[in-house]
Amino acid sequence: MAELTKEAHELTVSLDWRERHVSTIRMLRLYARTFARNGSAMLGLGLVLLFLTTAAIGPYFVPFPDDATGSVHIERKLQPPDAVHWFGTDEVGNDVFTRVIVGARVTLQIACIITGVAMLIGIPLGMIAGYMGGWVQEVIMRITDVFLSVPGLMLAIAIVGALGPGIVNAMVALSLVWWPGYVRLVQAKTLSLKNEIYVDAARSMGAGSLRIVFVHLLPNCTSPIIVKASMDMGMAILGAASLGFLGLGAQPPFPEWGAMISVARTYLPDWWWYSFFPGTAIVITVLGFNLLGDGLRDILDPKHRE
Amino acid sequence: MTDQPLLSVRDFRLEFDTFDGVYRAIDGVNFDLIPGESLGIVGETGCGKSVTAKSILGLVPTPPARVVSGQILYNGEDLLTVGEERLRALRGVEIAMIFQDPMTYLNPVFTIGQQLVDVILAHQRWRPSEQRLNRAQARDHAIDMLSRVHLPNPERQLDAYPHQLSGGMRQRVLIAQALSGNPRLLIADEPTTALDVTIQAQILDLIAELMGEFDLSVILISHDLGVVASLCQRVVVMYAGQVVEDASVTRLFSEPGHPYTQGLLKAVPHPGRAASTLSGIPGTLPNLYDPPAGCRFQSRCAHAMPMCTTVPPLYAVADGQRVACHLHAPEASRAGVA
Amino acid sequence: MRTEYDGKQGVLMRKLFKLTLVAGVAAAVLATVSPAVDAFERRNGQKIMVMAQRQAVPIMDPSIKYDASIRTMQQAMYDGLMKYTGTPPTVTPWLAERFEASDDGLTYTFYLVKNAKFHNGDPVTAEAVRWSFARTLKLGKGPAWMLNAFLKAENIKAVDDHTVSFTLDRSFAPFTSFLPWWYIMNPAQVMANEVDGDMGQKWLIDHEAGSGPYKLRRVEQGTLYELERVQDYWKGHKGPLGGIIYKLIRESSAQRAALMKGEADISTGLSPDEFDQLAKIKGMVTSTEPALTAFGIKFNTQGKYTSDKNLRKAVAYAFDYDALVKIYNGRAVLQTSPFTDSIKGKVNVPNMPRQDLAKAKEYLAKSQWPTGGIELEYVYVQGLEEERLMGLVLIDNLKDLNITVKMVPLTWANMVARGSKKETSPDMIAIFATPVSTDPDAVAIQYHPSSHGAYYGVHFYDNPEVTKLIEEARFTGEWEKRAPLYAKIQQMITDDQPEIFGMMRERRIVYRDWVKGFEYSPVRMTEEVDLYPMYIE
Amino acid sequence: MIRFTFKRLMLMVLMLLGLLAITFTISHIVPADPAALAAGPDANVEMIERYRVEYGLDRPLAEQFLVYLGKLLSGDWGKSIHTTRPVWDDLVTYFPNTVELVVFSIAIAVLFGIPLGIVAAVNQNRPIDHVIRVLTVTGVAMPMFWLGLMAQLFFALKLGWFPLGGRIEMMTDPPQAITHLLLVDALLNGHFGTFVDALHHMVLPAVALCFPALASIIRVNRAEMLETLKQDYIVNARAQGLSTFRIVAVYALRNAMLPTMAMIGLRFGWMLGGTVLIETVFDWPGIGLYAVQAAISSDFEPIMGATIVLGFFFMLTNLLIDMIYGTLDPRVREQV
Amino acid sequence: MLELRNLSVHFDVSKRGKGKTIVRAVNGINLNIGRGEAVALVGESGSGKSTVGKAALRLVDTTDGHILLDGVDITHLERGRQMPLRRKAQMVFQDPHSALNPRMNILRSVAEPLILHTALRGQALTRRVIELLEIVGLQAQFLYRYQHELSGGQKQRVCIARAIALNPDLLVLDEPTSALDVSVQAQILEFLKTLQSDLGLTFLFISHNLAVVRYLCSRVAVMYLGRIVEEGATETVFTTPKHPYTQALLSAVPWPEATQPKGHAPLVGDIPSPVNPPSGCSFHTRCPFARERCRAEAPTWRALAPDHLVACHFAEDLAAS
Repeated sequence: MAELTKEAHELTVSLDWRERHVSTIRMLRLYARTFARNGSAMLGLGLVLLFLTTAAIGPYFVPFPDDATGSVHIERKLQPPDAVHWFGTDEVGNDVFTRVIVGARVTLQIACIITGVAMLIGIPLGMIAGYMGGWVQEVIMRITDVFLSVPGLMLAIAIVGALGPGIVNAMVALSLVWWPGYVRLVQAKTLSLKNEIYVDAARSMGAGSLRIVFVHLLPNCTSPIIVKASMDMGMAILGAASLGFLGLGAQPPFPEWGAMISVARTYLPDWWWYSFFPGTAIVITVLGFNLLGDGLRDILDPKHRE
Repeated sequence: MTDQPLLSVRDFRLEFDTFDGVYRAIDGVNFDLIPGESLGIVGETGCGKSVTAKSILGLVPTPPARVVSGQILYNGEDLLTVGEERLRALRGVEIAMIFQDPMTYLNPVFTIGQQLVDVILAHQRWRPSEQRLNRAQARDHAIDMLSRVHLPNPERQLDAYPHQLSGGMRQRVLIAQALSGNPRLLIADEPTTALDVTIQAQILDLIAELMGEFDLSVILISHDLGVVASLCQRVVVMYAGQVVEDASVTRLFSEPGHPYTQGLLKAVPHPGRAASTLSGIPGTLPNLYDPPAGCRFQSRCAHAMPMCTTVPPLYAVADGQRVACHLHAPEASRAGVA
Repeated sequence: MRTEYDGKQGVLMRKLFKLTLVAGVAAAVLATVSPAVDAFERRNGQKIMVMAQRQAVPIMDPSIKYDASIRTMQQAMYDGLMKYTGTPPTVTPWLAERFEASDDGLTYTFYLVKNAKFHNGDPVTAEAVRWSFARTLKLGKGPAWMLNAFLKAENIKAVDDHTVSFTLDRSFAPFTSFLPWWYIMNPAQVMANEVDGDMGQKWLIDHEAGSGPYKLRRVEQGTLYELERVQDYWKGHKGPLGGIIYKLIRESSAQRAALMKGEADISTGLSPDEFDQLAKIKGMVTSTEPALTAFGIKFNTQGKYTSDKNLRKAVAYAFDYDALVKIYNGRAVLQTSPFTDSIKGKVNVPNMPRQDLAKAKEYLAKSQWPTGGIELEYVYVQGLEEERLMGLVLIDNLKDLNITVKMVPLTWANMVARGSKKETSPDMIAIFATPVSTDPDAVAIQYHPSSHGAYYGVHFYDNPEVTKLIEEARFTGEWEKRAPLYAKIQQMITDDQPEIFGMMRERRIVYRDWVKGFEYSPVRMTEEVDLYPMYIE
Repeated sequence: MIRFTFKRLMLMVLMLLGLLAITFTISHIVPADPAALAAGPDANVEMIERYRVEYGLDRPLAEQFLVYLGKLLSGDWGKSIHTTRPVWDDLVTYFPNTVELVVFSIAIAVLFGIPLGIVAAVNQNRPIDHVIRVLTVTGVAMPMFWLGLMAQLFFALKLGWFPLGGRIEMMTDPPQAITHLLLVDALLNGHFGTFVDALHHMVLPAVALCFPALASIIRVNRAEMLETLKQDYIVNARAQGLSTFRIVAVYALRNAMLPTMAMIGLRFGWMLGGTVLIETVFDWPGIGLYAVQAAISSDFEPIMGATIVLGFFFMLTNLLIDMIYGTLDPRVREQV
Repeated sequence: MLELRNLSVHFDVSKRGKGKTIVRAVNGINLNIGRGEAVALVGESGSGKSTVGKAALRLVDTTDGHILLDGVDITHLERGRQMPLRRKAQMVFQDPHSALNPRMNILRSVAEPLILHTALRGQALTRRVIELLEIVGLQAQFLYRYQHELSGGQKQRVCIARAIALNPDLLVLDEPTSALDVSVQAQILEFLKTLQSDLGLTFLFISHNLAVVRYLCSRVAVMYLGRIVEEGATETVFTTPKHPYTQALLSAVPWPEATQPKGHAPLVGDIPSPVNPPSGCSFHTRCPFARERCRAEAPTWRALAPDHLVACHFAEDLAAS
C-alpha cells in the first residue's frame, strides 16, 4: 500500500505547468467570466487600461513634450481648443492636452506611492496586531484609532502645512493618513482568520507564528486588500488632487491634475477648458478605479457575489 | 380522516438558472399527504428535500429558480399558480413552517415578543373583522403560544432577544410562532439538526404533542433516519431531486425497496447495537447540471442494468410501499425492455 | 437577479417614491426663493459700498499689524497726524494742521486741528497723540520698527491740548514721511477695555477707538466687516455714502462674478487676465495707475550658489524681461534702476541687464559652475498668480544655462520667515517691495545690512562701500548733496546684481461706474484703497 | 448605557491626548521659525526674540507640550501667531458654521441615501437601479471641490438660483448669538427671513459636500439590503405570512442599517475633511477654511485648536453612532 | 500513551471593566489512553470535549493538572520545544472544509507537516504526498486541486493524510464525520477503523454521535459540563450505563428503525452555562433522580467495576432500580 504505484509516479513527473495549475487556471477563467459579465466592471477595467496605457506611452506621443516640464509661450496663452491644441492652452501658452496626458503618468506614480506606502505600513502592523493580540494589539489599534479620530484630509493638511507644500510632502502626508485604514482592514481580517480551523491545524503541525502569519494568513487576506487597494488608487488620486487644489500639493509646472485645476480655477468660467479637461481626467480615472474595485469585490468577495 | 390528500405534490420539477448552467434540482417529485398524517422526507445533502418543502410555500426565490412543471395541490388549490397574495394568506394560517437553525431564522435585532406579535397581527388580516385581535390581545396570544410550547417564563421571554435564548428555546419560539395562526399543516425542515440529542428529543416530543393538540398534519424533513423514524408514520426517500421510495416507516426499515434506501440503512451506525461492519455507498452524487438519463442512482447502484437509463416510475410494491426502481418492475416489462 | 418581492413591490415603491418626492419638492421650493439683486445695497435709505476682497482683516489694532487689507480698514477708522495723498505722493498734514522741525532736525512740533473728535465724542488731544505713539512703541509691533531706533516714548510730550512735540535721538530726514503709518487712538476708550494689562490689545482686535470718517458697525470674522459713516466727521465727507461693507470673497472667479452681478462695487487683487476681462465690460471703471512698488527676484548673496556674482549676472542676463510685461498684459514697465520711478533722486542706470543669452553664458563660464548643472530654488507667495508665472518664465529661461529651477510657493509669512536668516534664505525670492516713503532712503536702506532679515533684506547684500554711502546720504540734510550719493548707490547696487531688477506694475483696481471719488496714491500698499473720498452717485 | 457612554468618554479623553501629541509633534517640525513669522516682515532680531519668549518657543518641545496642555485645561487655547487673535474666539466664531453645514449635509445624505438604497435593492437590475448606481459611482469618483465649483458655476453664476457663497446675505444682521448656530439662533430670535436666507445659502455647499457621502450611503444600504433580504430570518418572516412592505421597511432595514450606520460614521469623517474644500470654494466661514489658512501660514495653535475641535466633534458623533448602534442591535448593547 | 491528570482548562473571556468571566471548559478530568487504543470522548455541545482534545495537543493552555505523552510531562512545554510532540500526536478536525487552507492546493496542504519536520523537498516531497494520498484512497490527480473542488469525504481524507504524514502515534479526531452525509460517513469510519489497526494508531475520538462511537471505539468517556461522568469499555457503558446522564443521552438518540428504544424520557431544560456551573453534581439541575446531597456535594470519581468508572453518588441505587 505504501509503495508508490508506477503510474502515479509518472503522473507527477509528466505533469506540465498547465496541468499543475489547472485549478488556478479554472479559477481565473471563472473570475474572468464573472468579470466579463459585469458591464460596469468591464467599463472600469477599460478606463483603467486606458489610463495605464496613457501613462505608459502617452508622454512619447504628445504634440508638445516641452510644455509638460514648464515652458512659456505667452504669445499663445489661453487659446480655446482647436485642431492644434485639442484641449486649448493654459495661462502661459502650454498645451493642455500635453499636460493632461503627461499628468496621467504623474498621477499614476502618486497613486501607486501613496497606496504602496500605506500598504507597506498598514499590512504588517495589521497582521501583527490581529495575530499577536494582547497589549501589542491594544497599542497598535489605539494609535490607529487616534489617526482615524480626525478627518484624514484635515490631518493631511496639518502635516503638509507643517512640512510645506509640494508633491513629495503631499504624498508623505497622504501616506501618513492612509495606512490606518489598512491596519483596520487587515487586523479585522486576521482576527477572524486566526480562528479558522486551518490555522489551528497549522499550529497543531508545529508551524511557528511567522509561518502562520505569512504562509497561512496573508494569502487569505489578499482579496480584500486588492479590492481596497484598487479603490484607494482612486481615492489617493482624489486626495492628492484635493491637496493640489488647496495649493498644498504638487506645484506648477509639475503637470499634476489637481494642481492644474488649482491654478485653472481662477480662470473659470471664461477659460473653462483649462480646468475642465484635467477635472474630467480625474473623474474618469477615479471612476475607472472605483468600478474596477467594485468588480473585483464582486468576484473576490463571495459575500457580495450575486 | 378522509383519504382525500391535504397536500399533493405532482410531477414537480424545478431548475435553477445559475452561472454555470441550468441546475436541475428537482426532477419529478410525487407524494401525497393525508390529513392528520406525519410524513417524513429523508435524503442526503443536495437531494432537494428542502427546496421541495420551501416550494410548497413559494419561498424559493424565482429567479434563479424556475418551476418547470408540476402541481402542488393544497386542498385542490395549485400553490404554484395562485400568486404571492394568496400564498401570503395561506402562510402561517393554513400552512406553517419551521426551519433548521433556530438562530439564523430569528431576526437578531428584534425581541421574541415583537416578532411573535408581528406575525400574529399579520394573520389578523385574513380573519373576519369581528374576530381580529388587537395588539394587546396579540400579546396575550403570544404568551399563550409560548406556554403551549413549554417555554418557561413566557411573559419574561417576550422581551428577550434571540441570542439570549438557548437553541432549544429558540426552536420552541419558532414553533410557537409557526403555530400561532393555528395552521393545519406544519412543515418542519430539519428542525433538530442544529440541536443536541437531549434537546432534539425534547423538540421531537413537543412536535408529537402539538400534532394532537392542534390537529396538525406534519411534513418532517430530515437527513437522519432515526429522527424520521421516531416521529413519522410514512417516509419519502429522496435522491438527487427524485423520490426513490415512499413507504410506511415499518415497511421502510424492514423491507427497503430501493438500492439507495438499502445502502443508506447499511451506512448508518446503530447506537443500540454492537458494532458489526458499516458500508458506505460508493461513488458520489451525479452532476445535476448534466444529470444522467433515467435513474439518477444508476452510477452508484450495484444492481444497475441497461433498463436504468429510462426513468423508473414509482412501482407499487406492497402495503402502500412504492419504489422508483426497475428492480421492482413487473417481470414482463423488465424482460420487455431488456 | 430580480428579487422575490414582486408582489408588494408596487406599494413599497410608491411609498418610498412619495417620500423622496416630498423632500425633492421642498429642496426645489427653497431653491427658487432667490432674493433679487440690486445694483447697490442700501441700509436705512443710504447707499452702501461693497468691496469684494480676498484678504481678511483679522486684526484692526493700529499698534499691532498693518498690511494692505488691514490698512484699508484702519485708514477709514483712524486718522494719523499725516496722510499720503495724490500722485506723485505727498505727505499732507491731517490731524496735525501743521508742524515745525527744529534746525538740528531733532525736535518736531505738531499743532493739531481743534475740531477733531473721536467716535465717542471725546476730542482728539495732544495727550491722545502722545499716548498712541507711546503705546505702539511700547508694544513693539506693527509700525514700531519705523521709529523705535531713534524715538523714545518718553521723548514725546503733550505741550498743550493741541500741541505735541517729538524729540528724536538723532536727526532723521524722512521722519515725517513715516507718520502716515501711525494712527491715533482714544486712550480713554482703549484703557476702559483693558484686560490683564494688555493695553486693550484684545479689545482692539475687532473694535476701534478712532476719529476717522467711518466707524465699525459690525465684524463677522472671516465673512465681512461693515463700516458706518461718521456723520459729523471733523473733516467732512466728499459725497453721499452710508457705509462700506468689506466682504471676503476668496475665490477670484467668485470675486469677479460678484462685481459683474452688482453684488460688489469695487475689487482689487484680480489677475491681469481677469482684470482685462472685466475692463471690457460696460459699467466697469478701472484704475491702472503706476505704483511705487518694485518687483524683483532677490538672490541670497550669501547663499550656496548665489553668493557667486557671476552666476547672479548670468541668471540676470538669461531672464526674459519682456515676459514680465507680457504677464501683465502690458500693464507694467521695466525698472531702469534699483529705485522705482516715483522715488526722489532716481536715475536711469546704464547697462541694466536685459535678456542676452551670449552674455549670460559668458558670465556663467566665469562662475564656479561654468556648465550649470545646478538647481536653484525660487520662492514665491502662494496664490500670487503673477509670481508663479514669473517662476515659469525663469524655469524656461534657465534651461538654456542648464540650470533647473525648483518652484516653492509659501505664504507670505512663511516666506519672510525663511528669508529672515541667511542660512535659510532661498536662492531666489520674488518680492514686491513697496517703500513706505518716497524718500530715496526708504529704498536705499533696503540694501543696508540693517535690513537683513526683513522681507526686503532677504538678499543679505553687504557691500561695505555701499553701506557707507547709504549712511552718509541718510543723515545728510541738503538734497543737492544727497542726490549724487544716491545716483552712485544706484549704479553700485546694479553692478553687484543682488537681485534681478524687475518692473513696476500698474495697480489694478476695478469698480462700478457709480462709484465716485476714487483717489490714487502710489505709496499705498498694493491692494490698499483709501475709502475716505469715495462715494456712490 | 450610561456606563457605556462614560467609558467611551474616558477613552475619548485618551484619544484626544494622543491626537494632541500627534498634531503637536507635526506642527512643531515646521521648517520656518514661528517666532519670526509672528514678529512680522519688518521685525528685527530683538523683536523676534521678544515673540519667542512671549509664546514660550524658547523652551524644549516636551515642556512646550505640557505647558500647552496646562493652558488648554485652564481654558486658554492660545492665540494665533498670525493674526494674534485668541484661538478660542476664532473657534467659537467658525466652528458652529461648520457644524451646521455638516449636519445639514449628512441629514440630506441620510434622508435621501437610505430610501434610494432601498429602492435600488428592491429593484435590483432594473432601470431605476442602474440609474441610481450610475449616480453613486460618479458621486464617489467626483472630486468634491470640482463638483462644488461646477455647481457654483451652473446654479449660482449661470442660473442665479443660489448665492455664490457665504453664510447669509451680507446686508442681514445676524441674530443675537445664543447657540452660535445661525439657523437655531435665527429661529430663537424669531427672524424667520434670516433663517430661510441662511438655509438658502446652505443648499449648494451642503449638496456638494454630501454627494460622495450620499453615494456611499446608497451603495452600502443597497448592498446590505440585498444581503439582508437573503437572510434566513427574512425567509422565516415570509413563511409566517408577513407583508413585503413590513419585511423590507422594518425587518430587513433595521438589520441593514447596522453597516449603513458604520458607513455614515465613516463618511461623516470624510465630510468633516471635505468641508475644507467646500468651505474654500463657497467662502463658508467655517473651521475648515480657518484650519487651511492656519495650516498654510504654519500657525500652529489654530491648527491644533481646529484639529482638537474637529477630532472631538468626530469622536462625539462616533459615540452617538455607537449609541444608535446599541439601540438598533441588542447584541452590541450587551457586549459593552 | 496519553495521560491526563486532573486536567482543567479555563478561559478568561472577561471584558474590561465587567468583572471576571471564566468559562470552565474542562474541570479536573482524568483519562488514560493506552497505546493502540481507540478511546471516545462523548458529550453534548458545551461539555468541553473538544477542549480536552486541543489541550492534549497543547493547542490551548491548561489551567491546572498535567498532560503526559509517553510518560513525558508536556503540560508546560514551550513553543520552541513542541516539535517532537507534533511528530507524535496529530489532529483531525471536525469540518474538513475549513481545516484546509483555501489558498493552498492539496499538495501544499499535505506537504505542510513534511516541510516543517523533514528535509523532504521537491520531487521527493511530491512523491511522499502521493504516497500519503494513496494510503487514504485518493489518486494523484488531486495533487493540484484546491479544497473547494473536492467533496466532503475527499477533503476529510486529505486531512487524515496530512495528519498521518509524520507517522504519529496518537491521532486526536475531533468529530471527524459530523459534517458528512451518512453514506460518506460510513466510508470514513470504515477507513479509520482499518487505519487504526493497520498502523497501530492510538485514537482519541471526540464525538457527540453515540452510534459512531459505538462502532469505532473500544472505550468511552462521557463528559458533561467539563467533567467526565462515566468511563468504561464501550459495550459496558452502552449496555449498562450507570450515570443518569449517560442513560438519558442513550435514550434520547433515536434509532434508525421502526421501533424506538424503550424508557424514552427526555431530559428537561438546557445544559447550564460553563461560566456558572451548578454546585455539587453539575448534572443535578436536570437529573430526574437528584436529591439534596447532589446539590451540595460533588460526587467522587469511583470505580464500579474494574473498567467502569462513574461520578454519581447514587450510581448503585440507580443501577439497581
